[in-house]
Amino acid sequence: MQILEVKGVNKRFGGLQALNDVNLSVSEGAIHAIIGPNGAGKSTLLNCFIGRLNPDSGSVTFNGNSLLGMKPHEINQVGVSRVFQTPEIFVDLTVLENVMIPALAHRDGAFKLNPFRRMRQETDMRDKAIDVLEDIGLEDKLDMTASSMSRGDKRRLEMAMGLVQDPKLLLLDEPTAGMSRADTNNTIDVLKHIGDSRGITMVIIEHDMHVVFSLADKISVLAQGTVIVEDVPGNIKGNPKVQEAYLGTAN
Amino acid sequence: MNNSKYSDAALLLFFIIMVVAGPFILAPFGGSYPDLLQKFAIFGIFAIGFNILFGLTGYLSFGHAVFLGVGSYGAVWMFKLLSYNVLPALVMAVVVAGFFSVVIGYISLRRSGIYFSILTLAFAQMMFNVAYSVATPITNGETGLQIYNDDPQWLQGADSPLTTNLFGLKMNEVFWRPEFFGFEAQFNVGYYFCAFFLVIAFYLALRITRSPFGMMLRAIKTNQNRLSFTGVSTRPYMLAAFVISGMYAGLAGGLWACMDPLAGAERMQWTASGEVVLMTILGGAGTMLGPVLGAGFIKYFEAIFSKINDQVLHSWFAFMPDGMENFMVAIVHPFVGKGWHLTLGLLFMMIVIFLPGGLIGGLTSLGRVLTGRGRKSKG
Amino acid sequence: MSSDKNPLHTPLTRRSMLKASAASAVVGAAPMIIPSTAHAYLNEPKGANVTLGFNVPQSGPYADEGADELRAYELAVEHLNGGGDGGMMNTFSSKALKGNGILGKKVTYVTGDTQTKSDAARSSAKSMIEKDGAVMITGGSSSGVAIAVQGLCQEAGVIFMAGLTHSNDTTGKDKKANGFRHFFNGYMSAAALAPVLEKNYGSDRKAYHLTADYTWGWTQEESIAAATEAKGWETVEKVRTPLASTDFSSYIGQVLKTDADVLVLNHYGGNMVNSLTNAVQFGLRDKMVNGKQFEIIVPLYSRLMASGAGKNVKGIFGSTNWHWSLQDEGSKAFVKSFGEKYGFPPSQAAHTCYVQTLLYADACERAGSFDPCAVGAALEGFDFDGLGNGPTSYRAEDHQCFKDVLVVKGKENPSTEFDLLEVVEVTPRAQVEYAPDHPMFAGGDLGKCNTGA
Amino acid sequence: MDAVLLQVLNGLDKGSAYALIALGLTLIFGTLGVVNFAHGALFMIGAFCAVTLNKIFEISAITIDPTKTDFLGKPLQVKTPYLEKWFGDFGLAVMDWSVPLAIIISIPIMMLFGYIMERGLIRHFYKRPHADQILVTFGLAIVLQEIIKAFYGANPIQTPAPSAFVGTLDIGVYLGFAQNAITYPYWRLVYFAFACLVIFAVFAFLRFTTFGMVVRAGMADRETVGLLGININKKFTIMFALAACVAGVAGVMYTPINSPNYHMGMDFLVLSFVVVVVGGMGSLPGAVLAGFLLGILESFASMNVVKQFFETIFIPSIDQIVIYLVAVIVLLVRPRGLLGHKGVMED
Repeated sequence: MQILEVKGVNKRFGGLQALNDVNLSVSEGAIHAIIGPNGAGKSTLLNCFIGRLNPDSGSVTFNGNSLLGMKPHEINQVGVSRVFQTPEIFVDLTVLENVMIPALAHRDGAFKLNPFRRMRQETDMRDKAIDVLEDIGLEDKLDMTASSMSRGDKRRLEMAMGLVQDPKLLLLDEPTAGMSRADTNNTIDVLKHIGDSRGITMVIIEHDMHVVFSLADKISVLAQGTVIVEDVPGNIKGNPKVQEAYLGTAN
Repeated sequence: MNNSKYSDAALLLFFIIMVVAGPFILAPFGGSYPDLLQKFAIFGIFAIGFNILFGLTGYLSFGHAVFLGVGSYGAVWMFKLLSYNVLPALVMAVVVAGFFSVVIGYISLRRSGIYFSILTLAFAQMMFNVAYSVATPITNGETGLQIYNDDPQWLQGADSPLTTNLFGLKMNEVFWRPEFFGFEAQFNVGYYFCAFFLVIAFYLALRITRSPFGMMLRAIKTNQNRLSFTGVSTRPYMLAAFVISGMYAGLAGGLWACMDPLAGAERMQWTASGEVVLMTILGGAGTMLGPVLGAGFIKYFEAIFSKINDQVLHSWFAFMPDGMENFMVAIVHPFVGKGWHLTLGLLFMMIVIFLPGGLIGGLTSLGRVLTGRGRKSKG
Repeated sequence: MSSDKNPLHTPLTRRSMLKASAASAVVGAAPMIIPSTAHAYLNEPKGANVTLGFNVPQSGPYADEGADELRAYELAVEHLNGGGDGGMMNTFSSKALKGNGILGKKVTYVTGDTQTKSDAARSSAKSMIEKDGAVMITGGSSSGVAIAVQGLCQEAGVIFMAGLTHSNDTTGKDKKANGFRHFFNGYMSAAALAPVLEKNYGSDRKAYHLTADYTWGWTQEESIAAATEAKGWETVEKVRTPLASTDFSSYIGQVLKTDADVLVLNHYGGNMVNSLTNAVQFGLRDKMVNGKQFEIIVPLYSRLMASGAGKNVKGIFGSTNWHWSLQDEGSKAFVKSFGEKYGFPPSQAAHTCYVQTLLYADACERAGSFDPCAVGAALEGFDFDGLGNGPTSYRAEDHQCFKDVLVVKGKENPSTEFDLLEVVEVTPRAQVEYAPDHPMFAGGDLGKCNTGA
Repeated sequence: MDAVLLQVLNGLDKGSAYALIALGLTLIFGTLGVVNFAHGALFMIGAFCAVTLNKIFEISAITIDPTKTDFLGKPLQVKTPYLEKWFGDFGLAVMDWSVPLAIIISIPIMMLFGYIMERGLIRHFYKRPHADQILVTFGLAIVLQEIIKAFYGANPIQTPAPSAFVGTLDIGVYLGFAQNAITYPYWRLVYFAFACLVIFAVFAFLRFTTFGMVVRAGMADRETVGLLGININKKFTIMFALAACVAGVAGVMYTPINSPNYHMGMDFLVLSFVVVVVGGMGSLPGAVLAGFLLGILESFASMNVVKQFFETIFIPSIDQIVIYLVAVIVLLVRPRGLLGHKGVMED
């Protein structure tokens, strides 16, 4: 079953055709990677999924419902969470609060007026948040203010914020960029573990081929706004189109 | 998080003690008389409410005095129509302010940042201009809405007091005037009535800050965009915060009318809205005690510094030799009496330059320095 | 400062205090019985001093006028306590004041800032009553403030001696038993001005009113329109201008689009300075309309403010309560003691404030008490002379003073910076009197005097 | 028709003051990211430069005229300004031209003032929240006001235009209307022309100098400005001084129109902020456009026919609220103001 289907998506910025008739389908439970050289349109595509950008034409359907025209929080509420490339965390709040916010949003919906409920009554959400933070290795920094964390930790926190919502579809934008090799491997393990144990469908944008080939069930290669190949990892490496796309930009 | 339960209880207890002992605490500073004490409580409530909006969400409203003003008008109308009992007046004040904050909030919150500030400012100026002139039949314009002998007062009992009261308990009654180290302290019914609401307001604000709702508001301040990508619809949260703080302002306005049954249009002017912004920042935006402290600070200045004249100055420096006395009076003279605005302006600048977190921020860092030293000497 | 502590009630025991505060903190507490007072009236002076409260604008646009009022008050206190040359005490027809304070008590005072805002003025007055034990509040430079503070004094139970307030409402629909006004009002301005205007500009004139959009402006507009229409003038248009206006050009420009040949500026203070300056700038006074010279009228003049309009006031008619160039003995005495102390002549605001203080002190002496009701009774129907406006009386029905009104004109060749206005006519008192139930003053109720006990 | 044209003129004139103040405000916003509540006070300081120069010119020699008496009955002291005494007619002419002459002294004074203000205060608030900036600049505005009040009192002080510019020009005649249909005071025309000149000069400065290019780059993208190198601090200071200067000269020229007083800056402050926001935060053409537009709107709203029309649709006193009403509508329809850029000052 295909959980996310993208058909004929076009997006222009002035004279630049950022996305050109993009088609993509992601099957449920899979880890689907999107790779491609710089400027290929990967982030633009992701932004079209979460309501940040509206494509000029085409359709994006999630579980049979169109995501286009929905507000960001509505898209999240139907089960699509996103992990940002540059950490967009709540820098003034603690690590635990950063994770509890998406957890509460997942449980309570887009708005709940509960001004007199005590935070410490939210033990379920707290436990859930701590679980995720343990998975991701931040359990000893619960009360740290997010702004004082290292960059790597911020990225992991970003990931925890996505994971805690038990999304049906998790969009990850270069989850390991800027991480050390050890951290990268650790992240790969976490994602693999979560993908297997919770059955979360993931779409990953990534530069690091090591990450892509260790994780992905399927890979789409994007170049100059178009999907040039979509295949299982084993078939991607030797594909001449892919090589050309990368070498072409290298020149 | 666990010990916040105890520290919050301690904070609340501390707050209650300070409020109840207010007349004693202020006696040595010449501030222990009903009007000023009442103003402390009223503007404390106003600032606490404003802080729920500004301190938590970071949205800077420049029109909050409108809700205070309409609250006062609502309350005085209740006095005019029903009776001098304060309860219907307070209910009306909060309801009217709530209504106006829903309307103004709904429109203004379509924008954020400085655009939001200017929208609220624009509404406030429109409301003030209208209240001062065109709406005179409702607001009594320049003079302010007051109670006349020929007002209907349908529920006014034959022998109930002809002043604002709570079932006969007169708001302007001073029930105890002890001498306190040579200073007179005045214990007044109206002050304790306001203080009761101040404590409630403080407690509710504490609960709101510590609630999931409050956490969402703080998240809005930090990164509103991210919050919507997290599945939260931020606008209803903002509107709720706006209306809650508007109702706080309405309560403050209602209490003001209960203490002094006249509602002047000036309390809706943009300068009045600016004043609550200054109170909050001065005390420490986002802190629990800061806004109350800031409110007290500004009201104290307004009440005490503006009343110091040369006669008072001469009595201060009377112990000095004549030439010295005149010299000192000449030096202090520009900063008091008609110059009290100058002192206020200088203090604004000094506090924001040297105490970035406001008065509370300053006290906290002072406390840190002191305890830090304490530890060193121990170690 | 004030040595007179003023316990309203005998102190309670500690226990009943705790009970009381507990009760007051519980909504719906039962009525509390407070032991009644040993004092006959609020703030009864018990020591050797009596405290008066001078509540004047010290910040905001009227600060200079407030400062002048304060000077007059300080001078009055000095004279009452036997200092200085005694000023108008020597010319005052009542000889009850002896220069030994009031009723043998030395006069002290507290000052406050009204900010020309009703709220701030009441707050300031309250602190004087509650904290400093003032038995009388006086001052102010606008009608809104005067009415608001007058209401407060009525509720609290002290006497209010109004400062500069010109609205009909102060002794009209908002009159109060505890409040007294010496200053004249919009009706009197109109009654004094209209004949002079008729004499100078004829009876066939078309007037265009620009009016500050708040109560004082409206009552003056109503008064002037009625008085001039009675002389045969026609009111072409009444235009309200926003109170925050600083530039009146867009209102002035329209005046010449009508067939009006007189512009009446119902503005005061900064508004007056700007609207007059703008009107002269636009050359209105050089125009001929309906074959007549176009004229401008400023019904209420303030010399202090007029200096801001400079040469633009030349030849423009208006009215004023008092002017330092008057040559009666009272005025001369006042100008002399004020001028020698401060170096410049007093304004009309200073005059009215000085006179009000003297009148209050005199009433206390005659009543033999500071009791507001006794003082009020002594002031009601009191006839006096020698305070600068000829024979004057405080009417009992509405607590308005009736006296001569000055019609003035901007001077063509001022000899000094203070010499801006010349007195054209001293309108006799009979001409500006009206019945207490005159429609422009109807609807009010003095109520009963309140001692605050 | 002539009435409409007259109101357009009035509007342009009001708009000139709004536009000049708003221009400086938006420059400071756009480049330094500072919300300057003291900008109205700078306008006021400018006006008092003119007042001060006037007072200096009027320093007088005192002679006693025994034939006349003053208010106390003493011999009258007659004051003759030294300028008149020493230079005769030339001295009188200098006094007459005190306002235009004040421009010359006000430029260095305001530059210096802006320089000190930026170096001493504003600089330390670039990274602070807007609320702190508002508090400190508001505090400064109060202090400046009170200092002026302490020296000059609260009453307005008349500062007349040169006598050559007193009186009105019959513009209507040139446009084919009847005589006296549209007459307009000379000085107001001068003010409008002066405002246009200043606005043009500011735009030219920003357009054709390297300094201006850096500033404009900064307004488009503040990050880039930060990367431009070592001299950026100095540029900020000059920027601020320039903005202060624009407000100052606007104040000087405004004095003959309405007598200056110590709180005139506050009167303009709120309106100027509305103008800046309606024009679009950080947009220079926006500020100018909105200034003139709101000025004209305000003028039209004060027309009797317009007021009466709005009264029939139950909006009394439209002239009291029009600017704010328009601001609300513009902000709801065009989120970033008339000519604003995306993302500027939205947080």
